[in-house]
Amino acid sequence: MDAPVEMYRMMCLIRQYENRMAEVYAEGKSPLFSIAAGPVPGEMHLAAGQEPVAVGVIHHLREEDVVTAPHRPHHFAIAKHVDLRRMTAEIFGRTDGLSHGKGGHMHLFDPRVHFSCSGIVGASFPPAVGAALAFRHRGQDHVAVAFAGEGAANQGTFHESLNLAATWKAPVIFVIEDNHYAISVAKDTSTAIAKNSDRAGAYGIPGVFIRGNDVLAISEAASEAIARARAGKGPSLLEIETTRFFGHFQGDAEAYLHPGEKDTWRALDPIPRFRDSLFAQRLLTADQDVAIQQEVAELVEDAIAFARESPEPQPADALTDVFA
Amino acid sequence: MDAPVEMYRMMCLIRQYENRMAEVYAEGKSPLFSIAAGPVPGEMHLAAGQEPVAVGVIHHLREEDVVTAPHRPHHFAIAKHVDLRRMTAEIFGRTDGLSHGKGGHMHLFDPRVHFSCSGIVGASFPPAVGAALAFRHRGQDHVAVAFAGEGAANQGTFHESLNLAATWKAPVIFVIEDNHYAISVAKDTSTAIAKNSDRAGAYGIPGVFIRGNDVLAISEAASEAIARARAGKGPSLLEIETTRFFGHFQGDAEAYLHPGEKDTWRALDPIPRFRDSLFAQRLLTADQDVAIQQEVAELVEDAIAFARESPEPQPADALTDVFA
Amino acid sequence: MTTTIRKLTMARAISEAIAQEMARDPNVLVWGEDVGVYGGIFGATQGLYQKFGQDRVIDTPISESAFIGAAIGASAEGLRPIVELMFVDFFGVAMDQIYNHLAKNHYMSGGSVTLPVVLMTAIGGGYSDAAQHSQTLYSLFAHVPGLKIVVPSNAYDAKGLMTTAIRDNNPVMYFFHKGLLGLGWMPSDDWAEVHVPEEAYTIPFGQAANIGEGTDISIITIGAMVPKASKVREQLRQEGISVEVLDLRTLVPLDKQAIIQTAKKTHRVLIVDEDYRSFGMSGEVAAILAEDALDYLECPVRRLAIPDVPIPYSRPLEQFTIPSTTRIADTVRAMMD
Amino acid sequence: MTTTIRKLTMARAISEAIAQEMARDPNVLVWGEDVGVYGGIFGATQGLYQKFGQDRVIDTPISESAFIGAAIGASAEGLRPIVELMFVDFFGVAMDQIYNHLAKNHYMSGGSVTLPVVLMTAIGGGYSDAAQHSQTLYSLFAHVPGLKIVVPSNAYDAKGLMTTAIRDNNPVMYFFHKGLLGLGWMPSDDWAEVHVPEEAYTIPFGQAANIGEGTDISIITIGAMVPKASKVREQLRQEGISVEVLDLRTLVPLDKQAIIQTAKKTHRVLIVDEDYRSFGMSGEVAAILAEDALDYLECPVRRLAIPDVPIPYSRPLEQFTIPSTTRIADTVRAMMD
Ligand SMILES: Cc1ncc(C[n+]2csc(CCOP(=O)(O)OP(=O)(O)O)c2C)c(N)n1
Ligand SMILES: Cc1ncc(C[n+]2csc(CCOP(=O)(O)OP(=O)(O)O)c2C)c(N)n1
Ligand SMILES: [Mg+2]
Ligand SMILES: [Mg+2]
Repeated sequence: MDAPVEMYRMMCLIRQYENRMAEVYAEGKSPLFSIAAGPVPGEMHLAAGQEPVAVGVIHHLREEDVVTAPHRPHHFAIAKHVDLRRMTAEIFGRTDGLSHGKGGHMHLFDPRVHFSCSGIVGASFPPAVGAALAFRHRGQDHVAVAFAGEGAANQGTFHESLNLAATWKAPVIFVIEDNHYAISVAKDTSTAIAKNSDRAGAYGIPGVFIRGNDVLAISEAASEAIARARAGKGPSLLEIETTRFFGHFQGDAEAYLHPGEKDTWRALDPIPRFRDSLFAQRLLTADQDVAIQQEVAELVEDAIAFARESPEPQPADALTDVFA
Repeated sequence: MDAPVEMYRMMCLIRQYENRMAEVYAEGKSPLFSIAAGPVPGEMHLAAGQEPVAVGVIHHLREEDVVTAPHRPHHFAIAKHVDLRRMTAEIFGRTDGLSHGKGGHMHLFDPRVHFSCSGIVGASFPPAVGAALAFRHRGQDHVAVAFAGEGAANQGTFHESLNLAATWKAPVIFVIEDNHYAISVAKDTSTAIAKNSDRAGAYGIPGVFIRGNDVLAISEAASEAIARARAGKGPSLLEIETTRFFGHFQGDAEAYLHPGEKDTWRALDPIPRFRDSLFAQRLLTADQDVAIQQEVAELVEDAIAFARESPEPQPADALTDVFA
Repeated sequence: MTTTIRKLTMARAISEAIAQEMARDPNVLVWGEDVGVYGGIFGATQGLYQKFGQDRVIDTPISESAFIGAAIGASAEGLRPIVELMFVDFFGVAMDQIYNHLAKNHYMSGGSVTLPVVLMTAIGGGYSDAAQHSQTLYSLFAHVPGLKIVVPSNAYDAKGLMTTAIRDNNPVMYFFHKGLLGLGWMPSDDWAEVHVPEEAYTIPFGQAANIGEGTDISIITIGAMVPKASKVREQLRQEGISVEVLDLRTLVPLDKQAIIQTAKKTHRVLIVDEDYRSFGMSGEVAAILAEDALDYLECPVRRLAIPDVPIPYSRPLEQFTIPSTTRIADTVRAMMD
Repeated sequence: MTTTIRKLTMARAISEAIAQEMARDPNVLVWGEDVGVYGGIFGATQGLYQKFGQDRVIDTPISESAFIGAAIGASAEGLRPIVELMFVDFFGVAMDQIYNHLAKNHYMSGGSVTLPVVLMTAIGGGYSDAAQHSQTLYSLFAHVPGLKIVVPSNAYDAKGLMTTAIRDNNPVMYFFHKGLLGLGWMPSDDWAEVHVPEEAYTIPFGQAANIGEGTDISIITIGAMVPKASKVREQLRQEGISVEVLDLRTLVPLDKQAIIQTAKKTHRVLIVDEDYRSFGMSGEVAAILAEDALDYLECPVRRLAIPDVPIPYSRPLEQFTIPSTTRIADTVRAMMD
């Protein structure tokens, strides 16, 4: 498959996953929404609309490259080829989950593909610097990519980690996905400047802002930053404008949005836009698209079915895995 | 007294204080240096050489303006008119100390002149933002000034506080004193860029670097930043190049310095340089200088005598003041 | 005289207390993440933004060190900030400002600086929010001197303790349990939704509440374990076991006398806690008994708490770690044998 | 066979253990503030920079969250970092990385991620460094699951426990007490400077050391209080009181059996600790006794610890807060009455 089509397919897979996860999460939660009910309890932060960020960047990564992700992790995990079945089983809290049910949606770990995430805002930055140090120490040209929301760019760890990576010339790419909001707080009421990428200047590293939620533009900027890191030239900072199609978490009434704000975002859905451009460039046919939609739907249903069939863990298993 | 002469006098007072404190601290600590021995135990971070930073900035402040200072606090405290006797008694750990001996050298609190400090690197930033918020809330045009070393500019609190102050347009001036080292670690091995003032760009606020440890240049830049803050135009960041005449703390062998490095600094002592320029401009006569030296020496001796005469606290007083 | 019952959820009781104190004192401000239009993720600040405006109810960036530290400088200059740390689990990004400064400045200043700050935060699990969003952790803050520690178990106490907290001249950490708030979208214990008078009132710190007298055994507990213990008490009454339930309400100050007295009365003590078992609240209470009520104990002290594992995500795993009414009842029965 | 005594200070014992493990395993790296040319403010990394160079012994910026968090990513990718937090008192700027990630990732990953990290840090007071530089605080870290907690009392243990820590596949927090290091410029207890074999050796975690047998009363303690308890033991022997001293050595894992056994043997227990008294180590040990040795106790358990105040600066104030040999001895005598 051509690279653009491969990226398109991955975006479709993520979208399908998030849409289905929204449905699965809703099971057992009506008529009254209850966070603790249904087959998938707990918080659920979905990334539909934000696919280009994950796909545009991670497309350039190897299995050995590290990705650290935030509380909204599915798109990053899927793009990094985290085992979809085991990831889904984890979100269902089942024994075949990546962590046998101990982690859940915000705590997906797949060391096989060097993926991890965290529920703490800003926590994805420091470990990426450390992984990069390990690569450099061994003379490997792997890189680490830390993803976080625009809200996370106001955390102390952002500053400390960028400075540390820049000082150490560590092969890290810091990627901020700007979906305009941190829960209910708009970027312009929490961030003193318009573009976090301008903060790169505080560390003497390149900073690029990518508008338009456009996977090819993202891919281009990411490719450059990753090549730079692999070549030993140190870290970069990217900020990528994107849009959040669901609420902050499922169940969010989004009363803080301006009227019509969501519609504007949905109208700019990156997936149909990308598909149309692939059609126009004759990189994709309608038949191929149908095949892709079918394939990703099957993958997602397979993963969900796998998760549903996986047994619940035994209660006393809670006591294991505190120490290695 | 003219403003420059007043500044000169204040620098001399600080220098005299720090030089005498070095001697007092050494009492009981020879032949073998022991941090716990003598009338003044514990750590001792002296600021001789760094007088221009404190004096150039604080000269423009009112009693109601807030100063938050770091672990190396004497020059800031003296410039802010903290009660010299009670401050000294505190450093001696005596009952007449500002905190009756509970705080010590790194924990000087004088609410009368709105001065405080902390032994934790980077901790001076957040409280200054809060004080500024209180002023703004009451419609007062007071300001808060947070001082810290160049090492502190790599702490998360630096970033968070500058962003918060800029977002809130709070009347805060952040002042970094760059004495080239954080204990043994040189600025260029810990900080990704040469001038922390360039980090102002990350918050959309003015950033000024002031070279040469020159009190008048500092005063000018500070005056502008403070006026800006009083006028409701928000925070500024200053970085001031300066030099540390003593070790990081007393007892520091300074093995990490390059040969001759200290001599270069001492040769650029800001006090004789400033005195000579005052002489040249006929703002100060040799007689006046003698009088100033005598006056500040008396003030310092008076404070030290006061401290020595003040009684030790009663051991069980340790149990009071946990709660108001 | 007519007595009307005015049942309020704990979330409403908290926001009502804050609103009344804000109306009373213009120096009371609220800030934190999503405390404005959103009304606080757990509703503790609902309606305040609409009533008092954005100058007094302020949404902050995700910068806990800066905005909690700001409360130090603001309170030293005369404000009385109420700051929300969204989940207690996030304390680690701001702990230095909390315990090295907010908690210690009064002492380090020899009493000359006072910092009237309420730091309120959500605690507790039970809804599969996993290891970074389900803890209670109050023992950590009770361990370091300088912070008052408040953990209400019901709406009445929540309002009175919040009012006391706001009027207190010390830093107070106020922990509300998500499973008591009455949020609708979160399982909540009905027991916590009780009559709450409209007018402002205070409840003194350091006074445990005797939730139900008993003669055979005492359960000493706090927060969300109080309703559970009370239910066990009802249940065991039918089995002929008379259980006394003590709600500590505040950990600092701690009502040592009440702990000792209940032990002297019933001679058997079970401590129930939703914090980690070791080096925490349950240990401290047991230690007080070993020091001051040893000769009155007829059987070993027992503790039920989170068994020193991070809180797991999966429902059966999580439920296993949190003391349940079944396990509490079984433990009481075993202790009566 | 000749036995030569090779006395080493604790600082040298620690740096020797690190050097030996660095020589053994190229994945062992050291980083932190002033660990390079300076050799660590307390000498724990002395000589390492000269021996292993700046690629393996790395001075960091003052960015504890970033460089402690970096150990998480680095260890997940195969390094075995030893990271120094200069004073434990600074933990609050980096606690989220320590306890929400370093401590929990193994559990949250269902065991698939291992993080072999040693986080070493200086503890303790006694030299007027005041409230932000004199604490021990190990109880906080023992309270949250996922961290092994090591507190050596002498140079021999310090080396063996450090070697074990480096070879352990879990995050280990290693607390060295400034007053045991033998630094010259800092008052140090001679007791800690003992024979240390040159070759590498390990000491298992979770095994308390019986420092001196006794029959009348047990002192259970750790760290810098061990030498003090030992001196009291010698002193009281002359008064006819036979004191047993138990050095816990690690708090996680905790040698519960040793605690219970000594109580069963002597029937009297005094716990001595340099951490804050409430909600900490002394409470946990007392709780274990109340649970598992109640019937063997002939008198109430007693605790000596920092009396829940921040550590004051002034010498007489500070000395009042730290358990002294005099106060330990007096308490033992009172317990024997
Ligand atoms: C340290 C910390 N503070 C607060 C939170 C609560 N929280 C979870 S997600 C979130 C908003 C994050 O916004 P952003 O970084 O923009 O990511 P987005 O949700 O928009 O993807 C907040 C405040 C947290 N998890 N961790
Ligand atoms: C959070 C924290 N980390 C480390 C330290 C130890 N420490 C005290 S002063 C210092 C160096 C500070 O350097 P700088 O900010 O440049 O101030 P200077 O000492 O040069 O005045 C360090 C690392 C501390 N007190 N707090
Ligand atoms: Mg966002
Ligand atoms: Mg410096």
